[in-house]
Parts: sequence; structure tokens; C-alpha cells
Amino acid sequence: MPKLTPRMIISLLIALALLLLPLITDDDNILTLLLLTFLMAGLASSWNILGGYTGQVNLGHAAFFGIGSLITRQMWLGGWPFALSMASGCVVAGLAAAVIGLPAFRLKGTYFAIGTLAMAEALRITIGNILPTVTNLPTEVIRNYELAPRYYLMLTAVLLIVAITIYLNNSKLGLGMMAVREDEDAARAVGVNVLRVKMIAFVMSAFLAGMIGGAYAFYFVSYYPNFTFGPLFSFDAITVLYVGGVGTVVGPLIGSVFFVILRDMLVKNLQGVHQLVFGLLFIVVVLVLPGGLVEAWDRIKQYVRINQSPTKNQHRETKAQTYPGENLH
Amino acid sequence: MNIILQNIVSGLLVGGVYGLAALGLSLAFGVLKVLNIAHGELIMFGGYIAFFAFSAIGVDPFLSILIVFPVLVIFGLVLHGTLFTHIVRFEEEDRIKNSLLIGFGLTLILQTIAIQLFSADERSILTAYSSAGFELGGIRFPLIRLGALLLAIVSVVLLEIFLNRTWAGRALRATSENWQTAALNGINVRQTYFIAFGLAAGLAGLTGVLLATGFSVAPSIGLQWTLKALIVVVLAGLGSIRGALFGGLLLGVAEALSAYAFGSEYREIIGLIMFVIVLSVRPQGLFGGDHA
Amino acid sequence: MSRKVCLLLCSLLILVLAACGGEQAPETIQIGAVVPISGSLAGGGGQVERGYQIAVEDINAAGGIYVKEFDKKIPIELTLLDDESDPNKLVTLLESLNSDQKVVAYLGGFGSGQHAAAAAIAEKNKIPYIGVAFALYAPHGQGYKYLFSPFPKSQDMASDIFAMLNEYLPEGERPTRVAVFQEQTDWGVELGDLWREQAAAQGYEIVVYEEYSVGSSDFTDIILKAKEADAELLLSLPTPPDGITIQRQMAELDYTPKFQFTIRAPDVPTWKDLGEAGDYVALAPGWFYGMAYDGVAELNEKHMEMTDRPADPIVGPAYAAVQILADAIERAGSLDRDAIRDAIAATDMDTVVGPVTFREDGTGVVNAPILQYQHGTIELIYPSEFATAEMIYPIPPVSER
Amino acid sequence: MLKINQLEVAYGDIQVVWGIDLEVPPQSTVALLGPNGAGKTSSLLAMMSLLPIKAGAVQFKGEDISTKKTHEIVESGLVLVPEWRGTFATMTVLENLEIAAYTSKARPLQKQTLKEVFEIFPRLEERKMQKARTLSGGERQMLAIGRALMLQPELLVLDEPSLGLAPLIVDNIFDVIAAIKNRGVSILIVEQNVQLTLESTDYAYIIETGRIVQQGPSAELLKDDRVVEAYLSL
Repeated sequence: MPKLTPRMIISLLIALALLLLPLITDDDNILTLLLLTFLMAGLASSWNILGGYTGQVNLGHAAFFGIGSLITRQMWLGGWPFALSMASGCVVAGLAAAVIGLPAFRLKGTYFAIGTLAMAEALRITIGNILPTVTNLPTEVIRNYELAPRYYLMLTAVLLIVAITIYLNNSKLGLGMMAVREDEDAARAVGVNVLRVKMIAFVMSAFLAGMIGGAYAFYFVSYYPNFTFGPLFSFDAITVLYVGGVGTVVGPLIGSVFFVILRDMLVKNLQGVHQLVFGLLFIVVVLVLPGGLVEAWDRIKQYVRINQSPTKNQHRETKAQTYPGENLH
Repeated sequence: MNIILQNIVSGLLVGGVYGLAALGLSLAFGVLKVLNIAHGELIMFGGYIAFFAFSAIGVDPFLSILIVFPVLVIFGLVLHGTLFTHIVRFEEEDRIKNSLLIGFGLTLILQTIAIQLFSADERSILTAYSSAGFELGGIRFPLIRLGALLLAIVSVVLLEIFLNRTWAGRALRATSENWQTAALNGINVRQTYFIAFGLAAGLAGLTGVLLATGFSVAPSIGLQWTLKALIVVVLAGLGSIRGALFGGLLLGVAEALSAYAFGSEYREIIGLIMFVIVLSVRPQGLFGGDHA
Repeated sequence: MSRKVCLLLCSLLILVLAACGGEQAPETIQIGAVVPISGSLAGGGGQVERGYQIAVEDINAAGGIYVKEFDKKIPIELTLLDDESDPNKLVTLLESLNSDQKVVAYLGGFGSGQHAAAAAIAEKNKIPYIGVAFALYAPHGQGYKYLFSPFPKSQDMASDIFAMLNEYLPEGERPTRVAVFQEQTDWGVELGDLWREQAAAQGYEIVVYEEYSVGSSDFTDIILKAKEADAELLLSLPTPPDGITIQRQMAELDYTPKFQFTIRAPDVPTWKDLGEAGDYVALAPGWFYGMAYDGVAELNEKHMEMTDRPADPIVGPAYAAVQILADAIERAGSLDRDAIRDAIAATDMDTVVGPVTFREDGTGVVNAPILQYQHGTIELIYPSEFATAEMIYPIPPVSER
Repeated sequence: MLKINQLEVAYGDIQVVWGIDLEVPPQSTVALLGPNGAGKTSSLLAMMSLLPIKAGAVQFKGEDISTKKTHEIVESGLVLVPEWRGTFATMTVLENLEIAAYTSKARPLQKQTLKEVFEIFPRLEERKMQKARTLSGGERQMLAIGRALMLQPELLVLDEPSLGLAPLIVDNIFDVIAAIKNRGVSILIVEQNVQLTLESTDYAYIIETGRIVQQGPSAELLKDDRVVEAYLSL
């Protein structure tokens, strides 16, 4: 157990505040908004394991979210205990990744990205054909619907994923993943079993996406089964992560706050142009902070340091930290 | 038997549209190494321009390409100058990532603009010859879709000529293979990027014309066509120009045949599965790594 | 670094919490609507939005709704939010209308999937919900108490078409060979099954029954099957983009059934773009601007001002939804949600869509007119007592128009 | 002709070149020698504006080129044959040579120069319709140099021309370099093959871990004990 840093204390306090929140308020609006924030954070964090740490851009992440929600929902509404249903959802999502992984990892880079996208689309249309009817919670459940347990389930799922990413940051497995991300050949040269690391990351990522899917199936009163396989769940997870900061623990958390809560505020206050404003804001963030919102604080700190420093030399040093080829343009 | 043949013909005719949709995306990816997921929104705008040119001033849609293409090229240049030019200075992996994000923001912006300008209702162009066609051996060839396929083929041929026979085109090919080497050859890479992106936008505009004449346009159609184009691009092999057309035709026929064999609700699934199988056997795509 | 990030998270959280605790204005009746203004359902959403807006303006122009409990007329304040055609966003916005605006009733959006999700939230929050523009019956089978839909349902649409043909055509001239293009969605399945049932009961034979999934780009296969089987009556319920493509390809492949009944796609005002290829199609949008009910002329006039055309098909039902709600609030004499709910259930009034009452399951007893595009204009052809023109049958092949 | 002044180059936080000075006078052949990772390639890329210059200046024909874009530098007559050869694998030999005459200066002379290149490298003419990736290593180096000649260089910079080539072919390449020099083109050659390079150049610099550690006329360095011990005794 590492010693408690101020940063950890604050993180724990936030987690605690989020845990206590349903006891303080029964405002479903706040809880729903936070729940959806957790949903995006969970999707983004689970994507992060394969996409951020291992460097394999999976554009079909929604498929595993969808599988998790589908299995959980079908079993649960079919009379199985919820815990077992959700566990099955996770396992099937993980298994699906294991099956898909072997052929999919023959593909590299963009090909892998589009290949997984195609796979998810095929699943989405298939599920839409097989199960075209909307899935509702039973009316009795809806009448006595309590948001708090849903909130806790989603929060727990996200905390678990965050804990796993923190573990990855400090583990041999995590190092192996990052080695694969940086340079597959080099990783292989130092004895990393590249395919094995990729497969583990893929299965973990899918399993956790399935878990978020299970929590979603528990939460959402009424949706079409193929809805959770939709490409936007993949794209949103990725944009949340990139806008927050890829390959970091807090990145997806900040990104989801930006993505869900800011968007919600815009919808309510800028009817008609909210999408446009969000799109613009989004582009500005991407252009100004290529490393995501987590970079914002680094930038500010650096700026403060430069302005305080007596020598100009340091200033030039930071300016030179540009990307190769920048001079070209 | 005629039904099978008719299905294949229809698949080919639709496949031409897939191919043209993929062409611009493939060009932008090949040269700039950016994945513009707002490509579908550019297609959408092209469709609307053609629609209004037709409904307001009566310009035949196949003539309106003379308006649509340059307008979209200019629009593409502006988009590149304001947005994408900032990300081509990144390393290749970051380019793809950042272009995805910028494209995402762009889709939201362009869709809102489209709803405000054109309303959300589907628009479509019907010309005097829209229902016309001829029969050949019991197979019907609708003129409008033959025109679409023809436009796709002509676009590919002209693009190939441009890429192989002109200085600017060769510069594009050179840059797509290695921008550093291209720069060492005295090629103005920045300018080349502009040209590639402008052309890609122009080609998206042409696709939009085909949607307006053969299907319909609405502010939200972008994602659907971006996905289709992405799949064709990868099926063909990234950056392969001729491949994009062949890939589109192939997908169109595969969809048509699977609709015939398994029922219409499975047409797209078979196409997607075929795509995954092709990729796992030939990871660089059908025509990848052979042609710029 | 991360500590500051956490601080940022914290402060954002506080901001959000603060933003959510707004005050409500006591001098208005708070009504909430979440409607798709952007995304794939935006076309229909726009019609719903216009209907609500005009109705609220009309009611407020008269000073609002008289509420007995306060013995005064109180104007309506409608909070209308955009769900971007995404059921996730729909649900959060409905929740925020409940907690922020403390709305006394919800007005629905557009599309059966959206309605199914929204109705469940209404049921959970015990807020009366009036939704138009969805013919799907399934949500009503859930036993919801707060869901009301003064709109024709699949059952009506399934039987009316055969009833009309049987009424207008002598036996022997009827298009008894039927093709169904069934969209693979729940509404498609529901209506498809009903059509099958009704066809058998009314003496029709389904010769082609083809399923397809939404968003296909080529319908050659199913059109050829219908053509090959010489189907005389074509029944379908495509989305507007699919419907437009099907219509084009039918013209291109030179297939014209004797009669074509297409639900949903021809409802959009831009169906006219199809010109001759889209002519003679019969449709059942749920309402028609040419119906001679009280208030329709005024509604058309106001709609003209906004869009240069008489009211679109969904504008009327949306307007009626507000009429029904206002009437119920007045009869309830209070802003209590349950009192309003009971008052809605007891509705018996005339609206721009005609007389409306509700069944036990929340479905409305409303007229479901069948219309037909005739030479570019829409005419009402059924029920016969309202008909503005005779049914054109058989419809001429595209090549001879 | 070329004057490099206190050049520093860094990749992000990692600095690889620490202030080198180097000069190539007109009509001369200069060598830049040093082991792998000494910063030779990085210096060249920075000079060509393909890497950002952290500090220092680069002058070509008396003009500061450190803020110019790569294609402008090439246009002004400074041409680099990079370590990765710089041929386009998917293009034919002929296309590779044609595209190299891209600059406005080179375009009008394209036909003429092409003939000259084929005279120098008859092998290239034999294979002119072949895709570049089907060429052998030596042929590809010939193509790379031929491509550079198409650009009408005034100063030709060669980065490791002997890398990965058989000794016989290396000799051949150095003969060609000498021939090019005789056409009045200045040459800066970066190499690990010290013996051969010193034999065929006028002046040489030795770079180690980002700094110039020794310089002098090539003939003298060939006899210098330290150089012989460090580079030639193996």
C-alpha cells in the first residue's frame, strides 16, 4: 500500500462524496446526469486499456458494451438473479473479445480500427434483425424504480475500472502493454509476448465494457437491444478519452464530465445551436490541448514557471519542444 | 435467373456510389494520413447544393457537378486551412487520432448548420428521366443509376490521370508515400496537403449529387455514408484509388447477392462479414500496397 | 498535477449541483417536452415542435388555462428540449424537466423508440404523458397508467386499409394479391403481423412478405419479388429515406401495384420532391390539414406564416395534445399531477383532430384518415364521410403518368 | 557555400547535437564522420528543416536558411540524399527521376538531366519501367543519387551512401561521387566508412555524441594517430 498523497486523499474524498450523494439528495436529475457521466467514464476507461495503454484503436468497443447489456438484460428479465446475469454479461463480452481477437490482431493500426468497427456494425444489424422489439423493464419494476441502486452499481463499476487502470500503471502487465504501444518490435525484442499482451488487454477491455453494459441494462428502462451496439457508443468513448487525456487514469474521468455535463448545460441553455457550440468548443480543446484536458494543468504550471524564471533560456527550451516536421510548414 | 442478374446489376450500380463515397476519404487518408469522419457531412452538403441548384434554378443534377465540385473544393480548402492543417504537423498516429476528434466536432457543427439552413426533412431530386431506363436481355438499367456509375468511373479515371500525369498529382503520390522524401524532392508538402483535402471534399460533393438523385439527403445522413466509405476504403486498401472503386463495386454486388440469397434484412451483414474475412486473409486490403 | 485535476472535478461537481437547484416561476403552468430537433428523427420532431408552439401561443393569447384551485387563468410555460434523437439524452432531459421545472405534465417527442423510453420515465415519475406520432401499440400493453396517445394505432392502420378497399371496390376488382415490405423493427413486426391477420380475415392473400433492415441502400431484391409475384397491393411502413429509395427504385424497375399504401415515409412534406414517381401513394399520417374540424383553418394559417405551407400531418396531433392537456388541467381544477392524469383519462372533447376519448390502455379513440397523393396534392379518401376526393384505383404505371 | 554555426538539435527533451560548426567551401568535398548515434543524421535533417533547430544558424550561399521550408531549401540548390535513400517504392524508376525534377529550376532541364543520369547509371535506364521497390540495394542508392542530380544540386549532401552495400558496389558509388564532384557540384558526405571517405574528400570533421571533436584536411586526418586508432585500426 503506497502512502497517502494529497492527491489520493482528494480522489478518495471525491469518491466518498459521490458515494454519499444519493443519501443527501433525491434529485433524480443530478443522479441521472452523474450516472451517465459514470457511463461515459466507464466506457472510456475500459477502452483506454486496449486503446490508451496498448495502443490498439478499437472502433468496435460498443459491441462489447452491447453484448454485456444484452446478456444481462435477457437473463435478468428471464428470471435469473441479477448478479449472475451481469456476471454472465461480462464473461460473454470477454469471451467474444477472445474469439474476435485472434483474427482481429492480424490487422494493424487503422485496419484494426476499421475491422473492429465493421465487426460491431455487423453485430448491431444482426441483433436488430433478431430482436427488433424494444426491451422494457417490467411495469412493476418501473413503478417502484429506485435510481440510487443503479447509481451505485454504475459508480462501483467505474471505480473498479479505475482501480484496475491504477494497477496497470504500476504493474508488469501494464508496462508490457505500454511497450507494445510504443514499439511492437522493440517490445518483442525485450521478451514481451506481444500477441498475448494484446489479447489480455482486449479481453480485459471487453470484459469491463460488458460490465458497464450490464449496469446500463439494470439502469435503462426501455431501449432497443441493438441500440447499445451503436457506433456512437464507441466514438463517444474515444472522444471522451482523447479530450480528457489518453493513457492516463484521470483523463477519461475529466473527459466524461466535459462531455456529459457541459453538453447537458448547452442543451438546456442554447436550444438550436447547442450542437454547434459544443462542436466548436470541442475542436478548440483538441487544437489547443492536443494531450487532452489533463494537459491543461501542465500547460498552466509550465506557463507560470516560465514567467517566473529569470533566464530566457528556459523559455526557448519549451518552445523547441515541438513536433518533428513542424518547421516544414 | 434474370432476378439474380438484375440483382447483380443493381449491386454494381449502387457499388459505384459506394466507391465514389470512398474515393475522397481514401485520397485524404493516403496523402494526409488523416481520417476525416466528417466526410459524410461533406457528402451531405454536396447533395444539398445539387438539390437547390435543381429545385431553385432548374440545373440538371449531372450538370450541377460543375457547381458542386468547385464549391466543395473551396469548402475543403477552408476546412483544411482552419482545422486540419493544424494536425498534419503531428506524428502519423496522432494525426489519425486528432483528425477523428476534429471530424467529430465538425460533424456536430455541419449538421446543425444543415438543419438551420435546409430543415431536417429529406430532400431528393427527381428529373424527367429519373424513372427512365432501358432493358437489355430482360435486365433493366435505370438511366440515373447508370449515370451514377459512369460518374464514379470517370472520377476515378480523371483522378488517376491527374495523379500519374501532372506535376501536382505526382507530388500527391509522392507525399502520400513519404512526406519527408517528398519535401527533399522540392515538393511543397503543405500545398500538396491543401490540394489533396480540397480534392477529397470535391469528390465528397460529387457523391452527394448521386445521393440526391438516387436516394435522398438529410442533415443526419453523414455517419451512415462515412461508415460505408470507411469500410470500402479498408476493403480496397488504404489510399488505393482504383481499389476504392473496385471495393465499392464488390461490396455492392456482395450485398445484392446476399439479399437475394438470405433475405433483404441480411444484405449488409454479409457484406460486413465478407469484409472481415477478406481483411483477416489479406490484412492490407484487396488492392493495398500496390498503388498509391 | 492530478491534484489540481481533482480540484477541477470537485468544483465542476459543485457547479453542477448549484446549477440544478433552480427556482420555478409560480405564475406559469410548467409543461415539459423533449423532442428530437437534431439527429435522424429531426424531421418529424420539427413538426411536433411547431404543433406545440402554436398551441401554447393560442392558449396563452387567451390568457392561459383557468385553474379553479387558484381561481385564475394561468399561462403555460413550455420547456422544449432537444434529445438529439438519442434515447439516453431523452431520459436525462425528462428527469431534469421533473426536478428543475417541476413540470405538471410531459408532452412526447417523435418516434416509437423514443416514446417507449419516455413513457417509462413518466410512469416512474408519475407524471402524465401525452405522446403523438407513434402508432406502435406495444408500450400501451405494458399497463402504464400515465401514458396517453391520442393517435391512430397499428390496429387501426391494419384494418382500415382493407375496410376502405372493400367499401370502395366490388369483389373481383379488389387487389387481393398483397405484398408486404416489412421493416425489421418492432413497429414493422407489429404492423406486419396485424396486416397478415387482417388480410386473411378480409379475403386478401399475402403473396410476398419481405423483411429488410432500416437504412438499406438497395431494394431491388424485394421489389423484384413483388413484381415477379404480380402483387396488386403493396403495404409498407418505411422511414422517409428508405421510403424515398424504394419509391425511386419501383419507378426505375417499372413496378407499379394496383394500389400502394405506405405509412410514415410519405408523411414528410418533402415527399413532393418525388413528383410523379411519388404520386398516387396512399398514406395514413394520422391527420390531415384539410379536415373540417374547429380550429384547423386557424392552425393552417399560423403554420403558413411559419413555413409557407398548411400544417404538416403531425402538427395537428401535436396541437391537439396540448388542447387535450389544457382541457384536462381546467377540468382537474388543480396542478396536481394525479388529478391531471385522471382528467386526461376522462377526456371527451373536440380538437383539431376531431373528437377524442381515451381507452383504458391510454390509446386514443381518434379518426384515422387515409389520404392519397393525387396529381401532387393530398386528398382525403377515407373515411368516406370526410372524403375530399375519390380514391384513384388502379393507379397508373409510372411509365404512363 | 554552406556554413553551420553552433547548431543544436533536440527531440523533445533529448538533445542530440550540442553546437556544431561546419563549413563546406565551394567546389569542395567535405566529410562528416562519426559513429552511430553521434548526431550526424539529426544535424542534416535539421539543416533541411525536417527537424526543428533548437539553436544556431545554417547559412547556404550566404543566406540564412534556418527558417526556410524544406522545399525552398531544395530549390535553392541544397539537396540531401537521406539515410533512408529517399526513393518512392511504389513508383517506377523513371517516375522517381521525373518527380525529382519538381522544382521550377529543374523542370526545364528535366530531359537533359535525365539523359545525363542514365549516362552515369546505365543500370537505371535498363530498369526504368521497374517499380523502385524491386531494385537491389545498390541500384536503389544509384536511383537515390540520380534523383538528387535531377534536382540540379549545387551542394549534394549524402547521408551514409555506403550503408548496407557490398564493398564492390560501395567502390562504384564512390567513383560516381567523384564524377559528380568533377561536374562542379560541392559535396558533403556523411559516413561511417572512414577510410574510403577520407581518401575521396578534401576536408573532414569528426563528430562524437553531438560535438565536433576533430577536424582537418582529409589527407592529414588519414595519418593522424588518434583517428587511425579510433576508426581505422579495426
